[in-house]
Amino acid sequence: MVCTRQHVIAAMRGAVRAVSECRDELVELDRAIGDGDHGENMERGFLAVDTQLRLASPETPAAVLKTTATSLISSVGGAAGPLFGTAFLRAATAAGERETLDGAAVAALLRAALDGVTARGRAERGDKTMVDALAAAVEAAERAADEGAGPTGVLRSAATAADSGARETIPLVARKGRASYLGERGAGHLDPGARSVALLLHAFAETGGEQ
Amino acid sequence: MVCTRQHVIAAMRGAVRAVSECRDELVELDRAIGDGDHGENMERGFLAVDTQLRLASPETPAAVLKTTATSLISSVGGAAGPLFGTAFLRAATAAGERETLDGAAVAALLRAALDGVTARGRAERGDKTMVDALAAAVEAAERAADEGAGPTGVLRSAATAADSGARETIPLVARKGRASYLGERGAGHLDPGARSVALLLHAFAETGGEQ
Amino acid sequence: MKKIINDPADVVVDALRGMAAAHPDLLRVRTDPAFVTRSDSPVRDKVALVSGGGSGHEPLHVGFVGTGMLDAAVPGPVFTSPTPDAVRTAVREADGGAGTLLVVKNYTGDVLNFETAAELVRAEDVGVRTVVVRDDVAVRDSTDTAGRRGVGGTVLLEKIAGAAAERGHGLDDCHATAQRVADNVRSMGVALSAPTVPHLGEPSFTLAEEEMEVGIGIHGEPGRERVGLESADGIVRRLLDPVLEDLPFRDGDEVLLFTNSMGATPLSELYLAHGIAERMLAERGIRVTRRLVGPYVTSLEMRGMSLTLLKLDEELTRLWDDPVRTPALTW
Amino acid sequence: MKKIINDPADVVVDALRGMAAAHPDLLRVRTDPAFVTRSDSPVRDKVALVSGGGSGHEPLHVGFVGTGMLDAAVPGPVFTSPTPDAVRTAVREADGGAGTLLVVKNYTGDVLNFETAAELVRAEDVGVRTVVVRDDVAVRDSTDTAGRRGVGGTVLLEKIAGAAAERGHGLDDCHATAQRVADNVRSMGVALSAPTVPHLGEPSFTLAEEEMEVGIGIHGEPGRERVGLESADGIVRRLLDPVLEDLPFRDGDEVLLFTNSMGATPLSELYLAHGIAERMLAERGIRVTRRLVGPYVTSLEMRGMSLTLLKLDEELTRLWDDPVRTPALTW
Ligand SMILES: Nc1ncnc2c1ncn2[C@@H]1O[C@H](COP(=O)(O)OP(=O)(O)O)[C@@H](O)[C@H]1O
Ligand SMILES: Nc1ncnc2c1ncn2[C@@H]1O[C@H](COP(=O)(O)OP(=O)(O)O)[C@@H](O)[C@H]1O
Ligand SMILES: [Mg+2]
Ligand SMILES: [Mg+2]
Ligand SMILES: [Mg+2]
Ligand SMILES: [Mg+2]
Repeated sequence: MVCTRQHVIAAMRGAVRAVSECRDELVELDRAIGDGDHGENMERGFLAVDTQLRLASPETPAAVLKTTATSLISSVGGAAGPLFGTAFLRAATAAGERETLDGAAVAALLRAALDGVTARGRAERGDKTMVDALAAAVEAAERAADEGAGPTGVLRSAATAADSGARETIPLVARKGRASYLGERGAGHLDPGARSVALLLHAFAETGGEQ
Repeated sequence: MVCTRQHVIAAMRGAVRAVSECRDELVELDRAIGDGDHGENMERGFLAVDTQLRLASPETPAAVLKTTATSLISSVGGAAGPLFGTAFLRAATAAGERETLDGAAVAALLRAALDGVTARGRAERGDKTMVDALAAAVEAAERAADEGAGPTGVLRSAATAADSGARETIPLVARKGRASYLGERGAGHLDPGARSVALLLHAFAETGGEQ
Repeated sequence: MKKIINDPADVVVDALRGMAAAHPDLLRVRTDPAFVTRSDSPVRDKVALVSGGGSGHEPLHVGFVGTGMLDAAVPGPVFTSPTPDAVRTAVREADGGAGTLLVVKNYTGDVLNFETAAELVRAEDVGVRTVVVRDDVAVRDSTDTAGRRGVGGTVLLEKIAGAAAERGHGLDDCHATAQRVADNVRSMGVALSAPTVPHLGEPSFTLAEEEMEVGIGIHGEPGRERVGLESADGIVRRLLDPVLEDLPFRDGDEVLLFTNSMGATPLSELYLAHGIAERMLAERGIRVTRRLVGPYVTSLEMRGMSLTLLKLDEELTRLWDDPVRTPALTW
Repeated sequence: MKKIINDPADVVVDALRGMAAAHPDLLRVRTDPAFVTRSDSPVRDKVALVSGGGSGHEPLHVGFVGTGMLDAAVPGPVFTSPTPDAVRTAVREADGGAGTLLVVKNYTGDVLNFETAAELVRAEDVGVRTVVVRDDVAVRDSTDTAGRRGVGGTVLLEKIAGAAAERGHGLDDCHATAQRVADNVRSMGVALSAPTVPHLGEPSFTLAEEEMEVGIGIHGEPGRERVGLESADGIVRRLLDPVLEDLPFRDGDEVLLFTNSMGATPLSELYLAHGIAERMLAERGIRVTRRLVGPYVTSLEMRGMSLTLLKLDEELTRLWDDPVRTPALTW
């Protein structure tokens, strides 16, 4: 019931597929309250991740996460690039030298990712950003880990909570990101970055565990 | 059965009204095979004629025609301005010192107008321009005058013939004016300038005679 | 009709007022009749360059008034040539005693009205010569028709003849230079959408989502043929081929390539098309030594572009390089 | 989607290639990563000005590279900020040893990516300072939100800070000048139609025939409110009032008025609006002493305009008047 370097790579490959499949959905969400590029940005970023993972053959979970981070930072641009990049970078640091991750370690990685995103983007929960999904996910992940869940269990709980966290952005008025320019008119729409968080966590839960 | 200075003024006033009423029709015709401004051009021109006739109080038929010509030249712009301007200028010259015009004189004026237009625009009959209507009108006017018709009779014949002359432009491919840029695609449309000639002659026939 | 205007009847004069406010150092603007002159007009003993035509092609001609280019420009109503009276008044203000060169685009209305103006001015003992620009290869070149339209080549001619005048060349010499430009310049345009004339309120023509109009003029008059939308490569080839064949331009020629926006084409698309044209010319051995890229001869908010090629010689190149200072062109 | 392009994925690089062809004397263009520098970069011992941001706003920023303005510009994908790596590479080519001033428009993406770039560059011992432009009064000015966007004011800042750098001012001094512009400039825009991002293929939003979007940004993101189309007087007042109140600008102030087209607005409409703005400012005793009119900060083929007011002082005026030579701005 642990997660190896192979699992982390499989999780990232799953993310590449999931992001490509949901590109248009993300575009539409971002068109409604942003500038319509979020789907493109995520797809470009994860295609770069895919390429770099092949080229770099990272040896540890941390190395996989770091390659993911630098690929995103150097290919995405936009707000999502540095934010998701920082998230994976902090997760890599949290993973340290470990060869395998248990449920508690996965939860700790997610917490580190959240801290990175809020340090970078200065968004609080309720600002209608990816933070809303990620914070909900971290709480659920920590609860699941406390209850003894393994990596897949932790990721499943995180993904389900991220769905709720994302859904909760719908009625909100954004205070960060482009959607904030809309004021009241942004209420009633799902935040694209929050949706991406949920999407990634589902992909990780499906492919990153002990299959 | 003669046409006085008063009649000529009334004829011009009738033309002002007729052109205003048909503005949109002329616009549509010009939009199809030109640049869509012929209605505007004619309206602007005849409103200037109206104003100048009030200001100038011309004393002879020739003076009325000359005021009309200079008003058109100095207000219309476009192809129609110098062409109709020249037409009225030559008609004025042909009217000379005469206080009244009989049928033969009216026919002679129309002939002079046609000569002016062709001298200026170098269009021949069949080039799909105002010349097609005016040339047909002149021939009919001369026939009517030969048969002893008075000014109104001459103008009526001219107007009816101008209608046919204008209609005959429909199948033609233009060789002069903007419609010529269209080549074959211009066939099937009535020439706006030819329609204007018919319009003016009808207005003259209704108001410029011995009422 | 989506326009930033007040009364459609006043658009020309209202825009001129804004130009006057924007360029007090360069321009003097009159509104009745409407025309624009250099702020230092008349320039004593310099040949005056005067042009004009229907409005709606801005910056042509009003944006090219200034040192090294036009002395005066006479804008008519939208897409309608100005009257002889307006041209005459402008010439009177611009002529500095060395005569006036009239630059006329070949449209029946412009030719006739400027002809009449030239007669009026000559009667006042001002030396006048006229050059007619007819560079649009989309139209059949023939003497028994209205003949070719004047389009993009006009800007190049005004710049080069303007430099000749600024150098102090005489009227006949300026005319000869202008005529050399006219003889060596060819253009062709394409539209992706139609313009809307303010007082008409509706687009001049309609194009389906996947159509373009090849051989378009600059008045919203339809073009040579309507075809399906193509890639930038395809579009540029459709414009370049007939232009090259016409003069013809040959292997080894030095040319000025002018890539012009019809108004609403994003600058990025224009540069993209320009790059393709340069590549295609290089493939044929034609050397692009000077270039101009931008919205200089427009048709209101029409989307589309035109390509203009001018065959250069040493003198034309030198005159092109001469300084110019106008609202739309400065170096 | 009606565009003059080949593959939508290549529009940025294809347009850069065209720019390189069009301005061989002014620019050097790289395509991987994509950025543009002055042809004489790095200029030894001069502070380098580097800016960038999403593409689709041309001529911003690439058209402002040249003497007296930017040393390098880094265009991201359409409406998406460039990556830190691209910015770092551009700074490396542009920095002449006197440090680099980064000009960043206030969007989360730009701020974060340029922040990361600044860290990378600092690690390489290049002096870097950043100025963030946030002039769009349509957005609430607040620290607990993303805050105001950078729009038209960016051009004025790049021109003025560029002149300071060209005069040999040091990095801190250039930064202070840039910050003074940022503090004294305010803008607001309106859209009459939406832009279409090439790889999306559909307009970013839709406006009914009689609607306009007030307080629009430059990315096709919706604006402050959607209202019925108004006359030019009404539109200009809607833009000018909030701009004037914000700084606030007062009776007696000397200002630069920048009337900007969002891309597809005919130049005649832009001048018309400019004239109205000058009149309204005169009525309030505000003295327009410098002006800029044209399509300088665009949103692809969006129709609409923005007004920018910069409160001038003697030094800013002098720096504005300094010579500049770039593809889009030259005097
Ligand atoms: N300050 C911020 N903190 C956290 N997330 C943010 C912040 N700003 C924006 N985001 C997230 O980024 C998403 C938009 O990303 P994207 O569309 O790729 O970039 P851009 O907004 O630059 O176009 C938003 O939906 C939001 O979730
Ligand atoms: N060379 C010519 N000779 C005679 N009539 C002409 C000539 N050229 C154009 N016309 C007439 O002028 C009409 C168009 O006038 P108008 O639309 O007012 O001017 P423009 O063509 O300049 O827009 C045409 O319908 C045609 O009848
Ligand atoms: Mg976005
Ligand atoms: Mg017409
Ligand atoms: Mg016309
Ligand atoms: Mg973006």
